[in-house]
Amino acid sequence: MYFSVWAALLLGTFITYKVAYLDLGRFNAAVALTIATIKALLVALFFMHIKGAHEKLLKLVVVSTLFFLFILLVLSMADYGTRTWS
Amino acid sequence: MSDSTVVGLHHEEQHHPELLHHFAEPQQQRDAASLGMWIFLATEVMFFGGLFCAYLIYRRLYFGDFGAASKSIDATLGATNTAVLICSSLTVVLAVWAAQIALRKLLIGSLIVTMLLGMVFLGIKGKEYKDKFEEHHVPGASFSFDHVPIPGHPDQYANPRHAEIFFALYFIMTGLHALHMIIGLGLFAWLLYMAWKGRFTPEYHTPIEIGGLYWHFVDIVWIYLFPLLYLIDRHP
Amino acid sequence: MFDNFPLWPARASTAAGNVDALFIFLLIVSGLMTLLIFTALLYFAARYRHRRGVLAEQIEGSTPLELTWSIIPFFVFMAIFVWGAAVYFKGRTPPRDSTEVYVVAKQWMWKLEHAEGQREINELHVPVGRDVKLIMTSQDAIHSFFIPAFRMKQDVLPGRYTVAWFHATKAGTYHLFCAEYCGTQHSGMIGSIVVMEPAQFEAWMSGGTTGPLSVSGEKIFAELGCVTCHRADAQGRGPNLQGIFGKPVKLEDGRTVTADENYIRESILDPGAKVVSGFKPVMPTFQGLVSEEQLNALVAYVKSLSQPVATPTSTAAVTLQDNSKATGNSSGSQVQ
Amino acid sequence: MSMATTTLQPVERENYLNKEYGVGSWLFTTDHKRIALLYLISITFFFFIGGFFALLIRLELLTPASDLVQPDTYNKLFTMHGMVMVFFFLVPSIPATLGNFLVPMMIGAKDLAFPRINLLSWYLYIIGGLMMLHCMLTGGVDTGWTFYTPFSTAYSNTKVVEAGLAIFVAGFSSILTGLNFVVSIHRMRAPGMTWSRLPLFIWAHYATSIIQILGTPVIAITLLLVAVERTLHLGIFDPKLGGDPLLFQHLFWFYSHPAVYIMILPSMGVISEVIACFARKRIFGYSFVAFSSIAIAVFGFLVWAHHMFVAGISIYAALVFSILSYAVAVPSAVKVFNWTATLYKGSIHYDAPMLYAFGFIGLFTMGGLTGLFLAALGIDVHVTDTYFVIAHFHYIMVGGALMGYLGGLHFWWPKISGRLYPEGWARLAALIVFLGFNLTFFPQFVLGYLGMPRRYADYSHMPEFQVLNVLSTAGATVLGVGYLLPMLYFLWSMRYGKPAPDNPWNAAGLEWMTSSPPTTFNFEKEPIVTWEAYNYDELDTGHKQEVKVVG
Repeated sequence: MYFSVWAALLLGTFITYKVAYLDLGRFNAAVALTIATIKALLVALFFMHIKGAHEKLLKLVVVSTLFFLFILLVLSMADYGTRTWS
Repeated sequence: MSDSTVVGLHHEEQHHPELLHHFAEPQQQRDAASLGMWIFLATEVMFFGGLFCAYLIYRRLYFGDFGAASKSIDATLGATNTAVLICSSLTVVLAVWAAQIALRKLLIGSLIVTMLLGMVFLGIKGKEYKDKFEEHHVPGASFSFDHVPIPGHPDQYANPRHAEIFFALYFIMTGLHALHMIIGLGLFAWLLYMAWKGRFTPEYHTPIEIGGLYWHFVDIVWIYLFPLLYLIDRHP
Repeated sequence: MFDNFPLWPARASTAAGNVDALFIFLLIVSGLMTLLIFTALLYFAARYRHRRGVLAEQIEGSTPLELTWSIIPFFVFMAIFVWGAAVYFKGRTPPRDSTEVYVVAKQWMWKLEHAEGQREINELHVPVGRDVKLIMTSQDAIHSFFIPAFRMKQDVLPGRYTVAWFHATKAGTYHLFCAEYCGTQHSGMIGSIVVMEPAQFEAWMSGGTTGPLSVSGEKIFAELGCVTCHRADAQGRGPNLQGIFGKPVKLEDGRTVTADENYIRESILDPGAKVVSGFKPVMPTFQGLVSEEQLNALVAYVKSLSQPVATPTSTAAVTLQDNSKATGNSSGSQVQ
Repeated sequence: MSMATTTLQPVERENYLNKEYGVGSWLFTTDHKRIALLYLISITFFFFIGGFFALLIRLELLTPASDLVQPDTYNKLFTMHGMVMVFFFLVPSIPATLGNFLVPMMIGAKDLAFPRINLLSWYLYIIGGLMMLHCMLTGGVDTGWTFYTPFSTAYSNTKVVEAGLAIFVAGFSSILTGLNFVVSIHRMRAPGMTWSRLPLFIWAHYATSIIQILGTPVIAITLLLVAVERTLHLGIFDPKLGGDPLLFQHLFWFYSHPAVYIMILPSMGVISEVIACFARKRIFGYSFVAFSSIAIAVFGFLVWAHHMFVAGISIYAALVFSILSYAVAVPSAVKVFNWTATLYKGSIHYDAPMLYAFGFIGLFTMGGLTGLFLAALGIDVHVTDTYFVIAHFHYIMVGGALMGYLGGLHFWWPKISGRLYPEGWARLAALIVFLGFNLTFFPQFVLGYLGMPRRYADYSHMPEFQVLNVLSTAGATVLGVGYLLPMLYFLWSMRYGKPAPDNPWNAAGLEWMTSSPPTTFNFEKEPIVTWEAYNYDELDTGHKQEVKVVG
């Protein structure tokens, strides 16, 4: 199982690298970040054993951390995204 | 301290030499250590989070300039480094597994390979830094990024000051990541020493587990750094 | 007696009344809440003081009560929010036909320049009864333009314009403070706002001046050679600037921005950042070549190109601007 | 552990204080109670340094002219007052002292989960503190505790980098304390100590720890960026080099607003314990008080840009942050109402800790209500960066947090020291602090609405502000006496105070079921909890009373 995750991660890296040279317009960033997120999930779920952890607490820690990171990014954007000047 | 407790502790110590006095049982100690590591990683997420926030805001403001600056970094080296780290994550998982089933040789071998891969990563990183230094892309007095076209706009040059912000963030983010790698190598050297002395058993291998968590986290940070820093706007 | 010991600041602008009204409302609301809590606290403290043989009664709590004292304050808070937001919105949206004053802050002084050309330092003369818009920037650290009597404050940042406005209602001299800490002489970065009756103000304005700011701007425009590319026809290498101010501009990369003060400023200092659709990014940067004052003059000049009469002079200008507001600033968003 | 019972002294029972002697036994201790005392000594030291700066500030403002000190010196004084008080006193105040001492005992554990990390945390604090001291002694820093860029990175010519790094290091001490608490509360609770049986002090510290863990790293990285930008002349925050100074403010307040809750939440926890004990009752609406702590911690992260309403953020962002700021006001109000309701049908004693608790509720209410003024966009424009803000946050952070800290210190002093403090002096001190505080800071609300900006060394052009400033300075001297008194009689009581019984207040909670002072591992044997929190009915009557649900 570890080896298939590993293979998937390498594949993801390869795809990201190759796709970056295609012109997808604004989708370049979306694809790159999607693949990165999938890879991060794979590492967290399988290598860091979040999947199969015997209690929900660890998941709660991860989710709430990401929530606060999300707050930091999104609420900053509430300012930067709505400025009428640069 | 009452006698009964002291006796109780001595009783425990005979079975679990690694059990610290203030824990009731090994399971509690393991769970505490693992939760502690996860919370430490939460701290790390927010630590890098501040940088990612700065990065995203400037990338949005100065997209073209960031694209031009990003294009000047060697993406092949970056991709190679990503692969190196992913391989090292695999060997870390193998080390944890080996510790669980008491395969001492596999444990030691995995730890050594992990450390070697970590050093390869740092070596490649050093090569990148050296290139940037020679190209005068290190922010500071000798920084220069004149007449570099913006990707997709061949007649338009990137604003060097905005590119300098990119490189400042590039060096701070990858630098802090590299610092985490170096700390990780130190940690793994200690784990290797412990493993060499045969301190880990299927019952007691928490240090390997939480060291592994740390290493995987550093890997995940890089998984995001790679596309964000190297692959902003690559297409010809 | 209250000369040396005032308890309420002077009220000398339209905003002051709005802010004071909300402030008084809040004083009443919080006064009532304080009264409620303190009365209950003191009453319970006295009534249920420890007496020998009398035991406390154990009470678990009460969900209806909890909900009551969560929900009622919540709605009170929302009312305050809406009122506060309305006052704020008004305070940050300058009316379209405001008289304009350019403000440059530096450690540790205020340099002010009227659109008509009068320059002042640490002092600003304005007439009663006119909307005055301040277009402000800093040469160094962050400062903050604060007139307590007008209940008006706006940070002044380096590298961009921030905008504030007021409508003075009472003649007099009022404090101007820097409210954002800016270094050694922060507390010396003060001045006065002199509010005058319109007639006196006209008299003051007719004193020595170098001519309207837009005229100085036109001179600089010619001296720097801007005029060779930004021609008054469609043949120039740069966009024709006639009538663009306040209008949406289509950019090379497909975005649309409004040509406001910050856009003009950025286009002078960092021309490559937002290139107008159909043009090549050939303009050199003027970063370091123009001072903040010259920048302001250039911005004023570009603005004047969007008005039927390019060089308005004092009294006539007011009526002309009134007439022209439909055409001049019709589509521009003035929201800062 | 192999310590023998041979060191037992005939008179005193063995406890954590007399178990070992010598500097080494303190500097290398992993006992949470000893570390708490190390922290207590260190933060008291910094409190008096910060207080000394405050006194100089107030003396300078006695007269309008800048006559006592130069403006440059004044700027350094308020900067270092802020930095010392915020980062080296208020943030560690209750968590690192009372929290460190009590959290393990209250949950029925022998120690925190990571005793060595706990000690490391103190050393980091000391290293940061020494860096700060060095910075102050070799010239100081004048950016304001807020480090606003580009002033801090490009224009100030003082020791910004050193101060920033000092706070960076001290920040990690705070993170480690929070980490230790969360893990301990999750993993180390005694059998039977369910979440709903936890004292509210623990809930408050749990909420505090969340902020310490998730907020502190952001200011750490921000200060690092400031240091790097200043050293290498980069342009991350400097508009001259393409950066945006508002980004600094966003990142700074992302931590520094929740940091206010790091200071006030533990204090709220103390107040809950004290009120329950001296009203001899369970806290009214236990679960609402508990969850409001968590709600405050979470909502606290959503409101930071209300410090930036006039800084140049978009109107839209201002609206969002204003409405969210009101959201955080609700759980704070809920707490005040619940404490008040707890008194209803209580049996109220007026010992010194309870006087501090009353003081806390009074001052916190006023501080909280003036927060409503500041969150109202239209009013904030006028009063932000004036003395109104100064008064507001001192009501919260000094009136609130410090009152709770002192109240808690009195409440648990018999447990900590094994001695009783002189009750009469303590009541007098509580009264002096309350009166002195109001005299110091209430005039500043008026000054603020009149428009006196903060951080002004000199107001000679505004002589109309003098009367209020004189009042404030007069109050500050009274307040100073109020703070000196407890230190003196606490020190006195350590030698001359009457020995304290194990439970002098007849209070509920596991910490009172140990000896005073406790032994190194707190409990003779692991406690098994079979009762609810605040079981004052059982303590006072020996049996459970029927618990009513009203309303």
